[in-house]
Amino acid sequence: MEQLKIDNEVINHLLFHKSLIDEKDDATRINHYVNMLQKTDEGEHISIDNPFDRSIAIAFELVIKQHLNPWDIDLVNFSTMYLKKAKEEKIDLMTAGRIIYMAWKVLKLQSDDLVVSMKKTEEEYEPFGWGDIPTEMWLSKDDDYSYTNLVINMPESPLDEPVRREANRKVTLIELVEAFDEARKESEEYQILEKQRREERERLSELARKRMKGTAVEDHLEEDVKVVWEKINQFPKKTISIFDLCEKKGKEELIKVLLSVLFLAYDNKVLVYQKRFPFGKIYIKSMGYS
Amino acid sequence: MGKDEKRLVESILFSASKPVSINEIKENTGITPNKIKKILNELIEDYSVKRKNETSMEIVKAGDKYTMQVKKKYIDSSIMIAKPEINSNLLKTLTLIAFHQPLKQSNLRRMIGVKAYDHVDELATMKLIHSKKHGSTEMLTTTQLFPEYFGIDSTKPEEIKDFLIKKVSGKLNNIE
Amino acid sequence: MGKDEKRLVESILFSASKPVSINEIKENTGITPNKIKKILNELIEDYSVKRKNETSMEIVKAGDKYTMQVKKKYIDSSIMIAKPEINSNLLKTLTLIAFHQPLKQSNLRRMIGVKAYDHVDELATMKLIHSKKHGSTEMLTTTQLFPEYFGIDSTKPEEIKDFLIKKVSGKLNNIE
Repeated sequence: MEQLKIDNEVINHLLFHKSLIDEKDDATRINHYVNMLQKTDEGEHISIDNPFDRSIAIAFELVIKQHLNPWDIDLVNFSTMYLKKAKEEKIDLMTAGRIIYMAWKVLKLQSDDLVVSMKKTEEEYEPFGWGDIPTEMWLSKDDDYSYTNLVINMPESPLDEPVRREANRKVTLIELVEAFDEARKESEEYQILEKQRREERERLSELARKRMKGTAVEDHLEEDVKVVWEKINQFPKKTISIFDLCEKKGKEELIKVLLSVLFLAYDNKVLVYQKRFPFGKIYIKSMGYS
Repeated sequence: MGKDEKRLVESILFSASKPVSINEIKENTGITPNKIKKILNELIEDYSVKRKNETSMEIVKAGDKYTMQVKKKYIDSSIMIAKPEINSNLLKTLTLIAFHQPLKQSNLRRMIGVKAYDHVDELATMKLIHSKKHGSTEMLTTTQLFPEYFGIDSTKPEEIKDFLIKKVSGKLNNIE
Repeated sequence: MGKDEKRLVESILFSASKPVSINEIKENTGITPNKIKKILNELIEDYSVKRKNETSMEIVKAGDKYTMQVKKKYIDSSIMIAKPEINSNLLKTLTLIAFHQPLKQSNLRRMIGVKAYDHVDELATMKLIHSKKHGSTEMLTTTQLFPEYFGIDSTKPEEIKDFLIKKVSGKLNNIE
C-alpha cells in the first residue's frame, strides 16, 4: 500500500513538471518517462538505448525501489546508491556522473550558504495543519465567491496600510563594542567551517574530475562556462537575472546557461540565489575575481 | 506615580515605531505586566474617546501587540510623508489570502491569474505570508506579522476574516 | 475646518519621524504657510501648557523645522526601544572593517562569507566606509563619519583599532 502511494507520488511529480513546461517542447520526454515508469511498475525491467534516458530511468527505479519521497530526496544517500546501481547496470558513468555531480554541487551551494539563513527565518507560528486545507473549491461557496469578486473589482484595497512613525536611533557605543566582540568570534568560527567546506569541495571536485576526464561533456562544459563567465563580466550591474544571459528564449539554452552558472557559483565567482524556492526568478551576483 | 507610569508607557509606544509587546514594555519600564495591561486599556480609551477630537493619533491593539498610529481619517495627507510600502494590488492579493487561508497557491492563481506568483513572492519576502509546500502546490497563510502590521486586534483566522468582511463593506459604503 | 487642519499638521509631525519644514507640511496638506505657522504655535502650546500632564510627547522647533518628540523626562526608558539605524549584523561587519582596515574585500569575504558583498554595499551607501578598487579586489576603510558617528576621539586607523581592543578587553565595563 505504502509502496503504491510512493509510486503515485513519483508519477505526480513528473506530471507536475510536465504541467510547468510547454506542450510541444519537453512534454513528450516527460510522457516518455511516465511510460517508462509505468512499465517498471508492471515489473518490466528497464532497457533503453539512449544512455541519458537510461541513467534517468535508473534514478526513477531507485526512487521507487528504495521508497524515497521524490519531493524530498536525501542527495547524499541517493548519489551513493545511484552510482552503485549505475555501475551494476554498466551504465555510461560519464552521463551518470554528470547528473550526480550537478545535483551535488547545487546541494553543496545550498547547504553552505542558504540553509543556515533559512533556518533562522523560519517561523514557528503555525495556525493551520494540513487537515485544514479546504477540500472543496473556493468557488463552491457563495459567500467566498462573492467576497473574492468584490475584492478583485474594488477600486482600492480593503486593507489600509497604517501610518506609523519610522523613527530610529543612533547606535550606542556599547552596542558597537559588543558587535565587535561578537564579530570577531563569529569570523573565527566561520573560517574554521569554511576550511572544512573547502577541503570537502576539493575532494569532491577531484573525484568528479577523475570521472569526467577527457570526455566530450567536459570539453563542452568548459567552453560553455567560459562563454557565460565572459557574458557576466560584460554587464555593468553586479546583479543580473539568468534571463539576461540568454539570447534566445529556448529551454535548451537556459539549461546550458544554468549549468555554467552553477559551475561558476561553485568556483565562488558568482553568487546564485532565488528569492523564492523553487520557482522564483534566479539571480546571479558577480563577485569579481577576488 | 500612576500618572507618570501612563506617560512612560505612552512614550514607549511613541518611540517604538513598531508594535510592541507587553513584555517589551515591561523590560523598558519595569512596570508589572498586569499594570501595563490596565494602562494600555486606559490609553486606548483616552485616545479614542476622551481626547477623540484633540488628537490625530490612536493607540490600537495589533495582534498580540500595541501600537500608536495615525487615525484613518488623517492617513491621506500623512501617507505622503511616511511613504507606504505596499501597492494596492498587492494589498488586494494579501486580503484574499488572509480571507481564504489556508489557501492553495493554485487557487490563488485561479482567482487573480499569473500575477499570483509574483505577489506571493513579494508578500513572502515582506514576511506577511507563509508559503509551505503541500504536494505539488504551496499552501498560503498569513504570518504573525500580518495582524501586527495592519493593526488588527486578533491573531485568529476566523476573527481576521470578520475584520476583512467589515473592511470591505466599510469601503463600499464610503464610495456610495 | 480649522480644527481638522490642526489635526492634519499634527499627523504629519507624528508620521514624519524627523523634523519637517513648513514647506513640507504645505506640500502634504495644501494649507497656507501663514496658517501652518499659526497652527504649529498652537500645537506647541497645546502640548507644553494645556496638555502638559496628559502627554509624554512635545512639539518643538528645531532650527527652521518642527518635530514631535518624547519629553526629556521619559527619554531614558523609551530611547532603547527604537530600532538602531544600523542593524546588528551590519554593525558587526563594520567593526571588522574598522579593526582590520585597510581590509581587502576578498579577505572580508573569507571572514564572514558571501554576505560581505551586500554589507559593503550598504555600509558604503551609509557613507560609513570607503571602498576603492585595488587590483582585482576592493580595499575597504572607514570614513571620517565613522569616528564622528560613534564619538570616537580619533580618525587614525591605529587609534581606532586600539580603542576597539581596549573596550572589548575592558569587558565593556568602563564605557560610559
